[in-house]
Amino acid sequence: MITLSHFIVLGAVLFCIALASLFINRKNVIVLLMSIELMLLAVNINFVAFSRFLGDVAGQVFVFFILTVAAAETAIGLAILVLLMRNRSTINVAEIDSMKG
Amino acid sequence: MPTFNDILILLPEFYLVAAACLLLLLDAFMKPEQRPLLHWLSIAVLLVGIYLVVVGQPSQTVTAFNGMFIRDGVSEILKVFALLSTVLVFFYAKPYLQDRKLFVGEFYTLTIFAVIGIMLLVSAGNLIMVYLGLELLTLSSYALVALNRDSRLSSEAAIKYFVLGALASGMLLYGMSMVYGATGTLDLARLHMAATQTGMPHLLVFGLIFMIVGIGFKLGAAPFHMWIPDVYQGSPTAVTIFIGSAPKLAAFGMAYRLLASGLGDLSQHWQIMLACLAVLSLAIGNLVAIVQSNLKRLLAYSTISHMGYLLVGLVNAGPEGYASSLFYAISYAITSAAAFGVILALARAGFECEEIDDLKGLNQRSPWAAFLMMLVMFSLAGVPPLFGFFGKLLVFQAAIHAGFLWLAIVGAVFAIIGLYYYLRVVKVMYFDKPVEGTEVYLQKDVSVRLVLSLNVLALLVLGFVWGPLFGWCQSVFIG
Amino acid sequence: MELSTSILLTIALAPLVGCLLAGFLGRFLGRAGSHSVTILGVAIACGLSFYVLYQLTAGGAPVYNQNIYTWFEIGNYSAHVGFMIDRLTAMMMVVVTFVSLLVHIYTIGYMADDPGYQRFFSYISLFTFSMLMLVMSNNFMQLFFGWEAVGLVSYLLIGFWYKRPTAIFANLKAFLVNRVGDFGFLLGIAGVLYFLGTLDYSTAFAAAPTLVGRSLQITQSTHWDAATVICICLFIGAMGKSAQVPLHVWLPDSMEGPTPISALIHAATMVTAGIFMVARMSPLFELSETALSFVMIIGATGALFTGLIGIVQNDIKRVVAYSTLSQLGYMTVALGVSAYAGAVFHLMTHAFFKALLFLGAGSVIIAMHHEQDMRYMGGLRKYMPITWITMWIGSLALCGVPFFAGFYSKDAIIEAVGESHRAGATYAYFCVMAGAFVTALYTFRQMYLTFHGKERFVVVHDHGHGHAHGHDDHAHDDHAHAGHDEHHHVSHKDDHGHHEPGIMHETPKESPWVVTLPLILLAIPSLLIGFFTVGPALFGDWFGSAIHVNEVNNVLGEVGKEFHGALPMALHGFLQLPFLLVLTAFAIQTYIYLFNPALAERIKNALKPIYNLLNHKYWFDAVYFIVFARGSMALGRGLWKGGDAAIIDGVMVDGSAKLVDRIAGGVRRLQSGYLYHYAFAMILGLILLLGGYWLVGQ
Amino acid sequence: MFNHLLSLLIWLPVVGAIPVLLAGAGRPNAARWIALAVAVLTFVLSLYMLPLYNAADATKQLAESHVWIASLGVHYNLAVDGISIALILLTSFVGILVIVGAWEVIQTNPHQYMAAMLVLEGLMIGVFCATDALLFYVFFEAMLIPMFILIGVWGGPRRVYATLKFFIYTFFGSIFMLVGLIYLYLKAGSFDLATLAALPLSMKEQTWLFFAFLIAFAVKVPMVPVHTWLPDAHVEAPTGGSVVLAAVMLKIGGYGFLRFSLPITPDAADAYAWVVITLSLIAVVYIGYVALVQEDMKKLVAYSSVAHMGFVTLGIFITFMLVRGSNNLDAAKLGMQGAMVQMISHGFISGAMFSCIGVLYDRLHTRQIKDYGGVINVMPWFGFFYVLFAMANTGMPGTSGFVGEFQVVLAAFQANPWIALFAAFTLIISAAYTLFMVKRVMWGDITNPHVAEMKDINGREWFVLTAFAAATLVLGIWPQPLIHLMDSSVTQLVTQLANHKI
Repeated sequence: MITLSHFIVLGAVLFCIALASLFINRKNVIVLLMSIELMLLAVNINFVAFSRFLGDVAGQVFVFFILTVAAAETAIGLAILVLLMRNRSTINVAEIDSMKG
Repeated sequence: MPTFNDILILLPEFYLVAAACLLLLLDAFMKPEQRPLLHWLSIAVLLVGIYLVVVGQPSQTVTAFNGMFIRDGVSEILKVFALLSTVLVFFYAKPYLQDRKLFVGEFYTLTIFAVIGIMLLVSAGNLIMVYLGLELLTLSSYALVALNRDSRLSSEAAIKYFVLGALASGMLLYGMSMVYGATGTLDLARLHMAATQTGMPHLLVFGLIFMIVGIGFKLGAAPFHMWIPDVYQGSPTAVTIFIGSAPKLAAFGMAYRLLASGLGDLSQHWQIMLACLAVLSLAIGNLVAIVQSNLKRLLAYSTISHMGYLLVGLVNAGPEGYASSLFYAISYAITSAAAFGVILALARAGFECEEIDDLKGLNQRSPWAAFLMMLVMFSLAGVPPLFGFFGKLLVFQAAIHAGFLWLAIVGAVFAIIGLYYYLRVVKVMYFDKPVEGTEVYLQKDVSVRLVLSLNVLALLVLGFVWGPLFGWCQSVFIG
Repeated sequence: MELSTSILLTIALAPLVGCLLAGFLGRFLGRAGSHSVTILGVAIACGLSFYVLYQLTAGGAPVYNQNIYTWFEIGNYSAHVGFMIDRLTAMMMVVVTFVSLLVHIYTIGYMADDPGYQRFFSYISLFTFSMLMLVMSNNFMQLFFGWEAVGLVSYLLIGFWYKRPTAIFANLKAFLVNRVGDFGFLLGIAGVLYFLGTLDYSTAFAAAPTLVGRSLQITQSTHWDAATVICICLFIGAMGKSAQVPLHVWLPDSMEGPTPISALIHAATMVTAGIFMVARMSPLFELSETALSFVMIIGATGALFTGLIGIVQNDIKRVVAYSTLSQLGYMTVALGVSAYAGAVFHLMTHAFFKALLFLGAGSVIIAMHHEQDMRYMGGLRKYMPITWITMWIGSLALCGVPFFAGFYSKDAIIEAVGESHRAGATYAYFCVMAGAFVTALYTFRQMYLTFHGKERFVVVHDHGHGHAHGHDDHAHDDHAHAGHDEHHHVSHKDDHGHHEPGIMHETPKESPWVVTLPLILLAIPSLLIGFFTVGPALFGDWFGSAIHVNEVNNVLGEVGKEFHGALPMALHGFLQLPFLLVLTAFAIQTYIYLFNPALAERIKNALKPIYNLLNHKYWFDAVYFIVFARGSMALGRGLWKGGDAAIIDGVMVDGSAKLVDRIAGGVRRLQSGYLYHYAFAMILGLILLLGGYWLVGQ
Repeated sequence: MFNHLLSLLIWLPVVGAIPVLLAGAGRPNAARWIALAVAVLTFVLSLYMLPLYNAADATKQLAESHVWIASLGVHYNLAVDGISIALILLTSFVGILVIVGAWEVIQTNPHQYMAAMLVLEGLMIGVFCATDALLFYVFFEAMLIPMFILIGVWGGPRRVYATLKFFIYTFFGSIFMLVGLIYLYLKAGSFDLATLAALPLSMKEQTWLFFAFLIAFAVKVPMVPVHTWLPDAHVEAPTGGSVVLAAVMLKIGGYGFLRFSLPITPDAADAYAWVVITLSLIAVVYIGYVALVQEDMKKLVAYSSVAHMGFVTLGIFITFMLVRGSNNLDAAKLGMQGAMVQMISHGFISGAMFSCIGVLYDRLHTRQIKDYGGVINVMPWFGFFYVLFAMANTGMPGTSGFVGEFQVVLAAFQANPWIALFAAFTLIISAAYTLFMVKRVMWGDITNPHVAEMKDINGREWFVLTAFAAATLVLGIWPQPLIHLMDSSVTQLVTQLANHKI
């Protein structure tokens, strides 16, 4: 029997993986974008699961919004990525540190 | 079904969306030399927006779209000042953008869209609206930060802002999902009622904590502040000034909507959490600002500390505290606009005027600019009779009243430390000799000079007549 | 006839007006104008003082005691400016204004070519005003005003020749030592206000008996008798002003001032203010046997031991200065045995003969072109007969030779001490008796060295040298003219002065009339005043209510039983021990200085340790200098560098600023610039919030 | 117009600074004359308070009350009593003299200097008029700004360090007071000083508040050990800045004690009076020794200010021993009056001393004592003033310096003879450090050839020094008018001390 907890745990695991990959990854900005997507997916799973178990559709509506916004967000993210590549010839996260302190 | 009344309630927002789209279109057909027209049109658009907000002000709280959108005193006051500070931003930004070949329509439309995001956010009656407003604001902001496509720093700032912003959004959403799970509703008004009856209090608090991360990020409160210095420094100053002013109001609005309207009954939890964030923000903001040499970065850390003070007021978790925080946010937005305004007014092609040392001997080069900057600095430092002091007074009072005397004392101690770096700016302007062979002068643009002077003098005048403004802040929470 | 306020105000203010005119308008008035206005002012004061004295003595005027204006009034406490004129005051007024008038006249000659001429007149008139305010006061506040004001003028006048390093050292020293006294004096006044509730003399004296049995809590278990505390505190003030041991060190150095000042301030009037004050406070002092014993012992010590120093001095003015110290000791002893009238009487006679001696010394100094060292004098009597004779009169008065003024006062004191049974009276009696001998020793030595014997200078007529007027050298010479005190502590002695000792460029000659006239006018009272006034002043209750003596303490009354008039007293004096001592001293000094000058040197070598002790003035100055001057500087430097600079500023102020800076530098490194650190910080924040909730939630 | 006399007094100089700034940019003389006119007018107006004020009435007079922040119950409340009037007169008097004193001395941006001075003057008057704690605080803090600028712009070589130290030190002190005031406001619902004075407070509350106030005012006075900003600030400040700082600004600390510590926290102040008394006595003795070894004239006078201000705090706080210990109201009044007179007098004397040092500095551009010597030879008139003020500084009777110290010592003896003993030590030590300086600067032969070229004071300096001298002497010879002016206010203050608030 798959209960709500299972979904929640799945969401949590996905979320944690996303978080972990955000700061463990030191190579590529694209991976960051992927992590962000993953994080939003975890959220979506949560919403859908809650919505289903609460019998309330609002959560699912929210998911649609999140998906839409995530698309826009990714578009902007990629645009910035291109910019970064153009200006610095690298998208290595460990090299983006000209501002600090 | 949406009624005409719903539309009327949202009139300012609809109007602005329409106007922004129109401006976008107009820009496409405009020759570059006609672009000043766009500038003035944008300002006019915002001023009409203010007019619509003020005129359409409901006598009591009204909602639209089944409670998705709330129009109450809080949203009105936040909108008015968000629009107003954006008007200031437009005024100050023009010569700067012109000098750097950034004088493009996107700046205006993106900014207006961001403002629309702010307006939606502060009027949100539903978690979905919070999210949408927030994203509209932040997505526009990401683009704005990257406005200068040829700047290494800008793109670095943009990517940092983007990744961290997305992370914060993700956390906020995750928190929202838990709150939703615990209460079964996304509607803030119903959330408020459901929060007390939830069968899963821990889930609710976990959700609260995630949401606080989102709020903290938006405010720029430590330890969620890391983006602020880099973004402030890396963005074109014309964008920094925007990020530094109106979105603070939005962040306050968001905090108010989520914490007070939504989860006000959990205040015993979030009070102490906000207090922790406040202390950290005060400490990090004020301490690290001391060692800065870049003026924009210094102001970034100063922002962090000011958000700490704003949180000090919020900790009160009552109308008095909200009023004081709101007052603080408004005063900070105006002051911050003035601070970056001076930088913008002093910058010119090939000269950013963003190092503190660039201001050396400013009093001998341009006494008026130095005087204005001095007033701004003293206002930021919270020295009476300038506006900034009264914000601090009120948040301290709110904190003490709520039993957080220690927090007020911590705030006071960091005010002393903070004083040092503001004074350092004054020192550089007034006590140091100008560097030979450099030139610093105020922009010739009359509108910039005039508006900037009015903006700064308002800090002085409001120091004496802040009563009505505070009365307004109070009334929106009590009424 | 009652005394009128306007007359008294005129007396006090006439010298002040003179002072202001000469001081501020001196440039316009010119020299003659300046000395005219000041002399006129003092002359008016002097004349009216005589009138007042006459009214009080013969005119039957009652004691005047009125306030002029309210200085402050707070609740029941008030201080006024006002005058109390009784016979004691009147006598002091006459002494002050008379000596001052003569000194004014004398100054015309003495300072004739000094560029600070107007300033000098202004100062001495200011002094006269201050001294009058002091003696005429009817309350403690005004007394303190006068007290400090005369100290100020003394400071200004000692340092009159401000280019001399020694002068400006001396005036600072004088002021500070006086301030030590004033410190006690102020506390005494505070005590009076505390115990008696008023600063007004008459009220305070009327309430004085209530002091009996009251005490001041010093520590938890210690209580001091109120009257004793007040009186000793007040007397500490007198010790400063009247140069009593151990606060006497300033007076010899004060000789750096021009000689008229030494006569007026540091011999005749100001230094006797302490004596006057104690006499004035007799109703208080009578209440404390302890305080009086203290006064007596201090006075007796001074009377003998400072006199001894006088024997080894070579500077003509310093001999007189030490004699002043010694005589002040006599007066103090008299106070200590409750013979206030004797003290005041001696004060008066001393004022005349000591002023005479100083002015005479000044006359000699003029003649010697500002040479003050007696070793380069000798045989001057033939050059300056008037000075010679008048100085002999003064000297004999000082020694207490019968019929001279000093005899009556001094003898009365010695007798009174003999009558006293106060603790320490035996010691005091020995001191005053031995002191008489010592006085004669240094006095005759001085006279012989100066006026008699062989000339120990040579006259070289050197017209090219251009110093026609010797006594303006101080002012015209660009090089500071250092004093002649070899034992001075000022290390940076700047004595590349022009004249070599013993070389004169002109024959000494008698001083002009403005100098000799005062000498003559002072010689008269030095000779006669004792004879005519001893009866009423000492034994006739002339002072009336001004001086209060308890019946048991009335030693003068005891002495008075033997008194049958001035003539018998003098005749009787020839047979008394004091006179015999004087005679012995006379014989010794005559032998040594007139017949066997080498003997002096031999005695000096034979008694080397004693000579050194005296020559170094018992090392008082050296010890004070090291302990108080150097010690204070070292302490101050330690507190400044150690306390202010190191601890407060270094550690607390700048230290905390540095600490903040260092922390800031550390915190700044957290902002590493790396995106993953930023993200990690956010996640860490989240975890901390969650963890915090989890911890608190449990 | 005279219904708003106090407002006028505050805002006339502040607003007057605007034409000075505007007119003066290219025309320094216009700036000077306008500034002088404003200052004189302010002084004349402040004199006009005297006939309007009824000295017999202890209540605050010439009151103005406007609601400032209705929702907080904050009022723009102004009123004066005798104590305030005395200090306002001092302020407006010194205000003229610093403007005259700076006339041609300040050559760089004189208009800004004059404007800052005027603003400062107005704000200081505001401090003395305010009867609302928040308003007081606003003026109290705001006046740091012009002073900061004055020291920083026209100051000496280490001016930046000095002025930052000054500002941060003072701010440090006052911010805790702000927290205390907010606490009181929440308790009383008002910032009105009279209301706060009537507010019952527990001993614990009073203690915290007392120390909050103590830090604020102790820094301002300044008391040992928070005095180290003063010597630095004085040394680096321009002459006018030093004069205002010493003459008026320090007084605000003492004034604060009277207006805050005493009425609001009487019981705690009573319990901890010994702290203040001890610190005051340390100020007299310790600072006296430190002053003795100073090599910089301004530093010396600055330290002497600390020592003299010790008498102010001493006079204020012995009143507790006198009122509560022995119920000796008259002695308490004596001490309090002494403190007040000392404040006014120190205003004149220190202002004069700093003006004198300014005169020397203008000629030789050094303040080191060792660079001088024998100045009297070339500047006899200046020497007259210098010695006069030095004597006043040593507490010479006949000058104002004596009056306050005399009264405080008399009162202190009634409280405890030991206190009087240490206090009276000032007679010796103040004479030592002041006259030691006089000796090295004034007397002696000229050793520095530059000294020989110094010219005696000009007409402008005459005016300034004469004005100070006149004030010093008049107050010294006849203090009763001043004492009468403050009498009823002091009586009321002292009487209040007897009331327990617990």
